[in-house]
Formats: sequence, C-alpha cells, structure tokens
Amino acid sequence: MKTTRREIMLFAGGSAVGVLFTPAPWRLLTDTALWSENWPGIPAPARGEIRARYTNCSLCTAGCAVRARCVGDQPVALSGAGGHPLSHGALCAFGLAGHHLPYIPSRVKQGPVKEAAAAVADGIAKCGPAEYVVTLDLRPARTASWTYRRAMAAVKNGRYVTPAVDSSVAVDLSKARTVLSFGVPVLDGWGTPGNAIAARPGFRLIQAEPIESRTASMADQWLRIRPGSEDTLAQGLAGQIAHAAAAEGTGLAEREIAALAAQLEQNGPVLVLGSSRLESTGRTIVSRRETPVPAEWQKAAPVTDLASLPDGSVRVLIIDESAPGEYLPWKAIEKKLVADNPVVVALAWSREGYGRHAQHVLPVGVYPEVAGDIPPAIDSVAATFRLSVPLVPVPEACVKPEEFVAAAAGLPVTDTLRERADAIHKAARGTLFTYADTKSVELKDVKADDFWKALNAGGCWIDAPDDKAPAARLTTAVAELRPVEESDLPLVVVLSHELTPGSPILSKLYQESNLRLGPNCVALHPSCGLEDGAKAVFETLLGKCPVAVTLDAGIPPGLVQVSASPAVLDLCASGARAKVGRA
Amino acid sequence: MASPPRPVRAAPERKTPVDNPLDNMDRHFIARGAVRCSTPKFLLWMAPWAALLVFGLYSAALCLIKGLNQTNMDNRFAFGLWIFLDLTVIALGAGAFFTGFLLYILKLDELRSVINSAVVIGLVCYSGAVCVLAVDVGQPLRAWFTFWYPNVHSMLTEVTFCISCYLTVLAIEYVPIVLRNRKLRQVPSFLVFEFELHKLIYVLAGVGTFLSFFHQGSLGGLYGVLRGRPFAFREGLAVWPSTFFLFIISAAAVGPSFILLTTWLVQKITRKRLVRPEVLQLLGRISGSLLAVYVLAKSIDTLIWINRTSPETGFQAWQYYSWKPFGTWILVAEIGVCGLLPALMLLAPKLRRRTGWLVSGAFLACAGVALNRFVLTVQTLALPTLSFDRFLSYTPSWQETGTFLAVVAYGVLVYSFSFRYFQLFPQERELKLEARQVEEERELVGRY
Amino acid sequence: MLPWIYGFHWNAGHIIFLGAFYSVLTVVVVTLVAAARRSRRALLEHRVEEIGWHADFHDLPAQDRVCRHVISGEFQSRECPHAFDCRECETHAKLIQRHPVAMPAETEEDLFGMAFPLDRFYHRGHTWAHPEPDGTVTVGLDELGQRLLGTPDALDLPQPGAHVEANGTAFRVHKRDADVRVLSPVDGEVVETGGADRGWYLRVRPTATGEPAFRHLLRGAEVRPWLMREMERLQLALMAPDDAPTLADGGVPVADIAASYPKADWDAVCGEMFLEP
Amino acid sequence: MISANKQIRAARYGMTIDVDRCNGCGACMVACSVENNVPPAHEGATDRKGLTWIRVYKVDNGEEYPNRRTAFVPVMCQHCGNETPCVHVCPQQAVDVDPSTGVVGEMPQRCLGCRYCMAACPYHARYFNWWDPAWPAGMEKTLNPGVTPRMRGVVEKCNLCHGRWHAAKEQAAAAGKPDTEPVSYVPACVEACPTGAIHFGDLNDASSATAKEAAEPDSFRLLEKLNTQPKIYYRSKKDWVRGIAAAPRPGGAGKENSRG
Repeated sequence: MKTTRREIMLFAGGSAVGVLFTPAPWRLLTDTALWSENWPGIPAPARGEIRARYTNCSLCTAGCAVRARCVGDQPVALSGAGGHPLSHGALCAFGLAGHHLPYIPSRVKQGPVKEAAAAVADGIAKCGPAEYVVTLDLRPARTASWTYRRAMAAVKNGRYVTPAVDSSVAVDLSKARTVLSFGVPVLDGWGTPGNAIAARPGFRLIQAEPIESRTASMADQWLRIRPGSEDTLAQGLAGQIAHAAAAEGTGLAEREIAALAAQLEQNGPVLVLGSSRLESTGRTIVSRRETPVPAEWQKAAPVTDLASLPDGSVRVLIIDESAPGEYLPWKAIEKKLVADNPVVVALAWSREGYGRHAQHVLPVGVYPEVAGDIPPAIDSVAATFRLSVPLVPVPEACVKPEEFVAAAAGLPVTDTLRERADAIHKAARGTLFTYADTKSVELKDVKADDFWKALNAGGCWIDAPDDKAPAARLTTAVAELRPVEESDLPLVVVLSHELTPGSPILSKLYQESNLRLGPNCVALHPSCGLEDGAKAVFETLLGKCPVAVTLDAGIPPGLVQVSASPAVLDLCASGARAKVGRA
Repeated sequence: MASPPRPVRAAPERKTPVDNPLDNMDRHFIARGAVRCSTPKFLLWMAPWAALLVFGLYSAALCLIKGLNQTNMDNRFAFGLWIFLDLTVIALGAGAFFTGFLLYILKLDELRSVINSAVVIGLVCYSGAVCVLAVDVGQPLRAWFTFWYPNVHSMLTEVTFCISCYLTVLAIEYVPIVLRNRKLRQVPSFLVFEFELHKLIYVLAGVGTFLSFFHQGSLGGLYGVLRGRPFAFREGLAVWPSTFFLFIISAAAVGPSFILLTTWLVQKITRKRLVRPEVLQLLGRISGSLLAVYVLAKSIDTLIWINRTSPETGFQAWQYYSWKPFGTWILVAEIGVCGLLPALMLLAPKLRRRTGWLVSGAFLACAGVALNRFVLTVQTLALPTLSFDRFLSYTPSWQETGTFLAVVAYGVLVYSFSFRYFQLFPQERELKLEARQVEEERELVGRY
Repeated sequence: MLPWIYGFHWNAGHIIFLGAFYSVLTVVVVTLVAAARRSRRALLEHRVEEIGWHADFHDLPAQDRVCRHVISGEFQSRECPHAFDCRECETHAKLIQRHPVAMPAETEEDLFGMAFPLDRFYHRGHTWAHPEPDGTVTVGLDELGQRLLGTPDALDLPQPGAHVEANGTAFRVHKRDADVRVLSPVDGEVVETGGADRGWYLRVRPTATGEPAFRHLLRGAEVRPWLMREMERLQLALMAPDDAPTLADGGVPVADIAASYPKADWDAVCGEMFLEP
Repeated sequence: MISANKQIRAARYGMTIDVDRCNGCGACMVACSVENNVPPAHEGATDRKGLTWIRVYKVDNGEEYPNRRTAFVPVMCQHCGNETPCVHVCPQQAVDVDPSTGVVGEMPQRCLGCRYCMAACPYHARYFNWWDPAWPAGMEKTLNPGVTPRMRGVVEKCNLCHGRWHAAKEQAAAAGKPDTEPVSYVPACVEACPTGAIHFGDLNDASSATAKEAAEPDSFRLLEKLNTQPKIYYRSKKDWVRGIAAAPRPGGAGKENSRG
C-alpha cells in the first residue's frame, strides 16, 4: 500500500497528542525552569579541594590564632584556631572577614615606588643639621619595627617614632578581682578578645564612661560619668580630691563614689585601665620581657615620641601603615614637617589613612597577603612570637615597607623574621604551641628549622612565665584621653573604637543593621532634631566631614558618639567639642 | 398611540453643516443611532489618559528591569500600595461576576442593561490587578511555577488559579461584546460565533461565579491565615478563616455599588440616559442588603477577634490601636461610617429614589471596602510583632505610584473605547427614542 | 500539578483543588469548542442571513418588535416570538382562520399622497412582493421606503441566480451617510435585477408559492394601521437629537425626505425604518 | 526535599542563645554572611532593605540611668515547629520543613519573590534580595563553594547552615555511618561566637547539652503564645530580658530606643 500525505499528517498529529500523555514533555518543561534559576551576573563559587591553613590575624596586636578554610589556596572562611592559650579560639567580627581585605574598594593598587625612593634619597641628602628623617611606625615592637630602628640609626638625623604605646608592660587579667575601666573597651576588642572573655568570670568589671558601650552593657557596674571627667573620678577615688568634688565633676552621686572607693579597698587586687592617676594593686600590671632579638640588632635608634620632635623639623617622613595601630591625627604630624616641600611617603594598603595627606602613597601587602610578626598584646603577660603568614599572593605592585626603608638607609635586605626566630630559638625559653594539633612543646626540644616551619604553618612561641617580673605602671595608659580642644561647640565627642577599614561584608553590622556605628556615622539622642539616617556634617575646631546620623536614646543629650575612622580622628579625640549640622 | 400621525413635509431649507471629515472617520464602527462625540474630541479625551498610561508603564518597566529596589517596600513592609490596589480593584470588579450571577443564574432580567458594562469593568479590574501582581513579584518569569508546583495549602495559590481562570472567562465574555460591533458583525463568521457564544454565556456566568466566590474569599484568607500576624489572624471554618467569607460578602456587596457608581459617572460625563433609574435603584438595593449582612458579620467577627482570637495569641486588641495614626477611629470609619451608614442609605426606598443619596451611598460602600482592604494589608504590616521592634511607616515611591496610576489610566482607556464602539448599554437607543416621545408629547400639549 | 511533578501528593487537598481547577478548564474549553462548532455548522448551512436577522431583531427596541396583530388592534401588546416570520406562528394561523384579513374595495391605500397599491404584500421592512403572472415575484421598496432613500447614491443588488430569503438581505442601498440593508420579503432565486427607475429592484422566482409563502407579509386592511404607525416612528426618528420637533402639519411629503432633514442622523433614521439596529 | 523514608530517626536541630553572654560584637552576623555567600550591602541598602540572615538587635529595658540596662538579642529564622507560618503560605512549595532535621528550608531557585512568607513571619527573619548580588572585584574568589549565591528578587533566610549539614552528611556517609542517623555539625554563627553564647544541637536527643539548656527554667522563646513552637531558645537570668519574648508594649518607653 502507499501512504498518502493525509496519513502521514494523521500519524504526526496523533503521536504529538500521544506524547502529551507521557511525562516526558512535562519533565522537560520543569527543566526549563533552570534558566530562570541561573540569573546572569551571579558569580559561581570556585570549587576545589577544601583544606585548613593556619595563621595569626595581624589586624590588631591581639594576633588571634586563625584557622582558614581554603579552596585550593584561596581562603573562603576564617575562624579562630581552638585551644590557643591566649586567643582561646575566639575571633572578632573584623577578623572573621579579614580574608576580604585584599579586595576592599579602598585598596591602594599601585604607586610611584621609584619616584618615592628617589625623593626619600634626595630628602635624606638634603637633610639639614636641625632636620630629621623620620619613620613613623603605627605598630611598634614588630620585627619590621626593629628594621626601622636600625635603619634610622644608620641615617643621619634618623628618628624612629611610634604612637605612645609602652610594649614592655603587660596587664594580667587573671590576677585581677576587680577591673575598673575608664572607657577602655575591655570586652569589645581590647587586648586579646578571647583572653578577656576567658578571664571575665574571674573579675568584677566596673566601667566608667559616658555612654553605655558594649563593654558597659556587659559590665557588673556602669558609671555614667561626664565625658572628660575620667581623671576627676580617678582623683576622687585616689583620695586626691574630695568625693564631693569628684561627684561634682563626674555627675555621679557622692555616695556612689564612696561606695566605689570602698569596693576597691575590699575587693582587690584592682586593675585600673584607662587612667594612670589611680594605682593598680596586686601584680595586675607587670613588666614584660622583650621577645629576644639578634644581638647585632641592638645598634638601633631609640623610640621617640612624636611630641618630643621640634615643630617644622621633619624633612623626610616615611609612614608604615601596613599594620594598623594607634592613629596619630594628621594635624599633630603636619606641624612637625619642614615648611619647604617635605618628603612624606605613606606605605598603605588603604587609601583612607595617611594616604589622604602624603604626596607619595605606595601600595603594600595586606593581611593575609604578607608575612610579618605580631607583637604581644597588652594582656599577654608572657612575650610571644607568632607570624601572620601569607595565604594569598601579594600583588606585584606592592612594596615591602621594611625593605623600602632599609633600602633608603642602605641596610642589606635580609630575612629578618627568620633571624629573629633563630634568636628566640637560641634563647631556648618558653614553649611552642602549634595550631593544627593544638599541642605545646618546650622550645628547647625543637630544632631551629622545625621551629621556623611550625611558626609558618601556624604556631606561636610563648615565653616562659616570669614570676619575678616586677609590678609596673602603665605610664601612658592605653587609650588615655587626649586633651580636649576648648571650644563653645554644643556637643561632646565620645569615640567608639571600630576597626576601619574593614571588609565590605561588615556592612551587615552598621549599614544593614544598627548594631555598630559605621565609618563616618554619628549617634545622637533622638532629641537632637535630626532624623534617623539623615546626611549631616560633623564639625570640630579642626574641620568638618560628612556623616550619617543614627538616633539612639542610649546616647545622653549633649553627647555625640563618633566611630573612630582616620577621617574623624584627624578632627577630634574623645572629649573634644563638636557640632552636627544638616548637610 | 400618543398622537395621530401627521404628514411629513419639507422643513424650511437649512444649509447642511460643512462636516469635518474627521467627524465621521469612525462613524461606521459606532452603533447605529448611538450619538458619540466627534473623533477629535474623543482623541482629546483619551490623550491625557494615554500619557498617564505611558508614564505608568515606564515606572513599571523600571521595577521589572532594575528590580524592586525601585519601590519603597522593604523586608518589613513586604507588601505596599500594589497589594492594596489589587485587593481593592478586585473587590470593585466583583460586580462583573455578581451581576452575571443575578442575570443569568437568578434571571434578574432588569440587569441586562448593565451587564455589558459590568463585564468590561470586571475585565479592566482583573487584568489590571494581574498586571500589577506580575510587577510586584521579584521573579515574574517564574509565575508559572505556581501552576507547576502548586502548594494547595496556600491561599495565594488559590488566588492565582482562580484569578487567572476568571480572567480568561471574562475575556471570553468580552468577546461577544466586541463582535457585536457594527462593522465586525458584518463578517459572517463573527456574527455567527457571537450569536452562538451568547447562547452559552450562562455557562460562563456560572463558572465565573464559582471562581469568583473562591478567589474573593481566598483574597480575604490571604491575611486571615497569617497566624504570625495577630492583627490579621482570624479563626474560621475548616481551612478558611472568617475573612474568607467576609471578603466574599463585601465584594458581592460592593460590586453592584461600583457599577452603579460608574454608570452614573458615565451618564454624567456623556450627558446621556443609559439605563433606567429603576435599574440603578435595583443595584442600590442589592448592594445595600448585602452590605447590611456584611456589616453584621464583620461586627460579630471583630468582637470575637477582640475578645478571643487576639488575646489567645498574646496580643491585646487595644494595643493595635495605640499606634498612631491607626487609632480606633479606623475601626469606626470602616464598620460605621462606610458600612452601616451606606447600607441604610441604600436600603431606605425613599433615599434610594434620590440620585444624590443613591450615588453617595454607593460611594461610601466602595470607600468602606477599600478601607477594609487597606487596614488588612498596610496596617497589618505596619504593626510590630516583636517587643523590641518598631512601628513602621511606608510611603510608596513614584515608581509604585506610577504603576498604580497606569492601572487607572488603562481602565479609563479600555472603558472609554468600549463605550464608544460597543453597546455597553443596550437600552441607550430605546431611551433616546423614549426621550423624544416625551419631548414631542410636551410639544403637543403646548400645541393644543 | 501532575502526579509526576514535584510536590504532588495523592491526598484530599490536592485532588479536590486540582480536580476543581481541571474541571473549570474543561468547562470553559468545552463551551468555546461548542460555540465554535455550532457556528461552523451554521456557516456551512448558510444560516448567516437568518442568524443575522435574529440578532438584529433581538436588538430592535421593544416597540418595534410588536406582533402585527397588535398593530391591527387585536392584541393590547404582544412581542413577536418568531422574528416577523408568521409562517411558523400558530397564533397567527388561528387568528387569520377566525377572521381573515379584509381586502378593502379600493385598489390602493393613499396616505399623505403616498400610494400603496393593495395588489401586493408588504414587508415590515418597507419592501413589497408582487406576484407576477409568470409565477415570479417582483420585489421593490414601498413608497415610504423610496421617499426615505430618494434616489439612492449607490445600490448593490444580488447577481441573478443568487438566493434571497425572507427577512434576509435583499439588497443594500447607500444614500448620503446612510448605508442600509433592505430585507427581502420572500425566499427565492433572483432572476433579474431592476432599479429605482423600473419601479422594482428584484425579480425573484419564489421557492414556495401560494398563500402560505406570503403569510408573513402584510396585506389589505393591515397596511393602513401599520403605515400610520410607521409614520409615527418616522417622525420620532426624524426629530433632531438636540432641537424641538420640526415637523409642520398638513401637506404632502417631499419626494426626498432625506434632503429636507439635514440635521437628522440619516443613518439612524434608515436603520430605524428598515429595521436594522 | 521531603524524604519519603519513614525509618529515619528524625533530628530536631535547635539552638540556645544565652543573651547574658552576648556582647553584640556581630561576629555571628559576619560569619553567617561569609558562610552563606550573602553579598555586601548595595549602597542603597538600609537596615530595612538589607540581607542579614542573623541579626543582632540591641534592646533595653526602657528605663533611665541608673536603671537602664541593655542587652543584645540575635534573631535568625526561629525554625517554627508547629504550623510553620511561612511554609503554609508559599504558593509554589519553595519553603519546606525537612522532617529529618526539623529545619525550615528555603529554595531560592523555586522562589517567585511574592514575599508572602515575609508578611507571614512574625520574627522578620526573612530577607528579600532587593538588588542583584554584587561583590567587589576579586572578592568573589572568597565565596564559599558549599553554598550557591542567590539571585535578585528572591527571599532567603537562615537554614542553620544547610551547606555544613550537607557536608556533615557526606562525611558520615563516607565514614560508613547509616544514612538514617542524624549527624552532628555546627552552624557558622555558633562556631564564630567569641563568647560562646550560642549552642547548637539536636533537641530530640534529650542527652544533648542544647536540649538540657532548652529545658532550663531561664530559657524562653520569642512570642511563645503564637504557638509556632520555635526551635531557637533564648536564655537569660534577667527578668526584663525574658520579658522581651512577649508582645510589644505600644507607646511604652524605650520603644524607639531599640537599635540593632
């Protein structure tokens, strides 16, 4: 028989209808959903072997032990490495997102390295008798700091300047039964967070500050004193002025002060933080042994305080910002510079610091790109040595700060970290704690090479406890208030110490919620007359900067809480007077 | 026979007016004998609405292309102006199904003179609502998932299914109205299809009624089931919270009112008699009686909610009304001023006979239902549930408002177009002739 | 959605919900298909004209749909249930059996100078059918119809051999802005076409002959009252929408009414008189 | 997905959060975002348009100094165990409760973005992607391979680190453990909390520390009277803190004080 077209059509039509009664076409329809499920522009996470790598967080001197979950070599998540005798496996919000830092929008990507080097050399050559070549190191007592000191010793009129931090004194929280803190964020990033939290059950915390900070809210007692009246309270408690006067000055009740004084009497040892006016009792503040350094390094420039330099005397200034630390207001630095074109080089990874002022900004590696050691934290009684090891490659354009300075001073470039490690190994004191296996071994039982390997694979050297360590004083108290610039501006500034710049993901904490105060944000009492989230201008005698307003009934009227970003620190310190006006 | 026939003879010669070619450009599309304004005038009327529509479409496009960040909605105010619009518009559009139900199922033949208009209104409202819904969701391309992976426990699924089905039904009901157009009906197949389809229209009316009952209800259920939102949560029968039934009644009540309102408005705008006043009064009466039932049911429901449902979830009812500006006044306005009052106005035959009362009654009824939908959507979301949470306020962005206006403009355009070219009010010609008869009689009385 | 799609369970909820959905779909589709098939059949059976007329008739104002026996005064009021096709109307059959239509003595009705010869049958759409000796039937516009349209601007007549049916379109007339179809009084096949000048428009060979074939048409005594009524409707229709009635009394209607009522919506008037809504 | 297997020993994963230990540092929020590839904020985002699967609220007792007290309350999806409000409302089964874990799951690929679930959630624990997700150049390298980033226009929320649970399952399988037994794992926030305020475990396992703590007299759940039976328990010795679990106090002092 021959098939007609009609029959073919019928067959085709019939089978088409038939197919509709099978799952096949419907299944296919379901699968078409996939294309609407893969919206364009969404990055696909790279896959690969998952493994753990260890390092130490170098975002602050706490240097918490870090366990990095890596895909291949790329860290995708950080967490505290457990069992650590100091950091106790804790990691703060900033540290948890540390692996984002290489990609932050404000990253310095390249800079005029040759020009800067030439300018520095030129400056050193031009340096007159009463002029100085200065290296400003925001985080002293690192191995790199030693390089700077040696370099500054090598150049004519070289000076090594750091913010006023005494690294030879340590706080022993474990000894204290009462901690009286004048605005020190004891439980909010001060010292080694893990250590503070671990020690917390051991002491009664009395927090004296104008605003109920996170620490104050966790404290056993919060004293709401007038901003800037910390010293008055201290004097009152020290009996240097009458309680009445202290009450007058601080805005507290007289009996409150009396009761407090009595408490400090009974409930010692007392650790006083944030004021050098009042004695700590017991051996809560002790002097700490220096982490050993090679003998040949001892020919180093002394640590100079910026204030001790005459104004208009700095010809060459090299600022190492690679390791965040205490920020000195630019105004204070500026007046030390010579009038006729001084050379200022900032070695920074973020454009938001001194890079805003220096004429040469050179890119440097950032955590976790670069190797470097972290000096012991203030609450670490024993000296320590731990490395922040590179987890991701550092961009080519970046320079190594210590090499730059060494080169400028004509020092040979050597592997200083390794030399220091060997020096420590030679001293053969203390123990080595390794993160992967959370074991500690006596250093003397470890070979030098193994020590070095261990340090690079995530390890920490902790000095032997030193029972004979003499009690000491925090001559320059941590985060002690700078003098208040007098003015008739209506508000009194209270700085909240947020670590900036951080990962963009930290927007969760301030932009996408109001948990913390974001960079360039101010918190005011609802009665201030501005709306929540309003754009405003923050103004002090030293200048103004744009800010966003957050209303918080927890802020007493007349106070303004500002997050301490470099831009703000250039304008004011805690206790300064300011005003916030509409943009 | 009103008057004896008199001979027809030449009236005094008049100059034939020079007629503008535009005037009768589209006259062959306009039903014979129906007086409509000139084409330019019509275009002039349509232009601003068209402009508004274009603007609205632009803002909607922004929301679709750039995403819903264009709106002022947020995680807490997950719904805004649009949901309010949807609920209200659909309630007002209920006239279509309810009139159809009364006419074709209960054979209330007087309503034949408004059914076409009702269908158009229904179509406008529902299609508008569906379009806005499509903009309102974050992933419109996945709309079909609701049909593909339906969660039959979700009120929203019920709504989606019913509304899309009912929209189809409305579209089909609209076809005969279009095909009756003078020009189109000259095409034999159109003529015949329209004729045959119209014979089966009661089937569609039945289906439409069924669907409408369910989705009007499930729109109410939408909020009534939110046990996490004690302000909206209601107990009910089986799977349906009380709001389910309240919405059905209120929609049925307000539908006729809205038709009454629009018809009156069209009559005012076009300066024509389109339906007999009795029809409007009938609509008023239906609306009034249902509204009365609704008010009663709503009051009982509210009392139960205040005294049982809400306290059981740990929320004292009074506290909802202590958040300014949503004081108890809103409750009074909803049930009293815009519920009981119009019900009485529409039920009293004396008042009903006065157009002023009739229309304002209808208007209040519509306002009341709109307010009810507003309360259920916006107030529900504004109230905090967590003790450490704040009371929220929300103002729609211009993109949202634009999209909202687009729906209004679209409605006016479609209705005006339909009114011009289709027979929305079959009685129109008849009434015109009647009017003339009356005139002539008057004239005769004057003569003898 | 379907048993093999994610999330489908054979439980009451799904079965009721989806069941309802599918049934609704089925009903809607079936309705559409039914309508489509019926109309297809109608088209194949050439019932377009009939349906067209029925649709028109349905659209006519109630007062135009009255039974001829109301006009003749036998009923108070009655709406014609058969769309003016009395051939299938029992009521009509009974009535004319009881008292057949009287044939007046004179051979033509004269109304305001318009002549309506009684040797023919009148359709309510103002056409007449005149049985010719040769068994064909001539179809033409009655005088009122002629005066309404005057001399048409254009005519489209069916080709000889075409089929016309009672109440279907006989031919279309264009006059000024009016475009109106004229209803055919009889069923049959067009043999010859005429025109205004020849007094008739179509010569038709009727499918049926004898009285029953013309039962639906007016004759004899019925004509006058019907015309009276028509004149009244005309007056009504002619009243310009906006201003007062312009009809003067007495005298003879002009040959071309159209020309003398420029303000009247002529299209509407013709639609009114020729029963085309 | 809902597994048909009936013999599984169902777990009921839950948390206890010691409010008294929370110092509001926000580590949990950061760790959560890192773990679950939640993008950083678009510049237009606010605390009302943001994406924070876990959000730490700052609450106070509404008193004035010296009686003023502040506490920090982390709120994430409470994983309601009874008539889970969001599951029943989702029109297209994009939300479901895994009977084997009790975790309320969200399928972003299925989500229509109608936000009905957000309106339904009394804890405001659901978040909508108002913007296309965007990471600074290069930062996408740091995305967690265990979790797919979501697209714009869908709702997302805490799923107790489903990715980690899945990994744990795979490890258990690799170790030859029976598939029917619940696995033990730790969500990112629990791991990250420096003060150890959050504990996670199987509430069905009476011997687990979490189950024990949940049974403590000082533990409470948010809006308990709604009878949604959350699996997130909060703990506090302070009465006023336990008070926050109740319905809001309209007009009450400190309403607008609450920040976070």
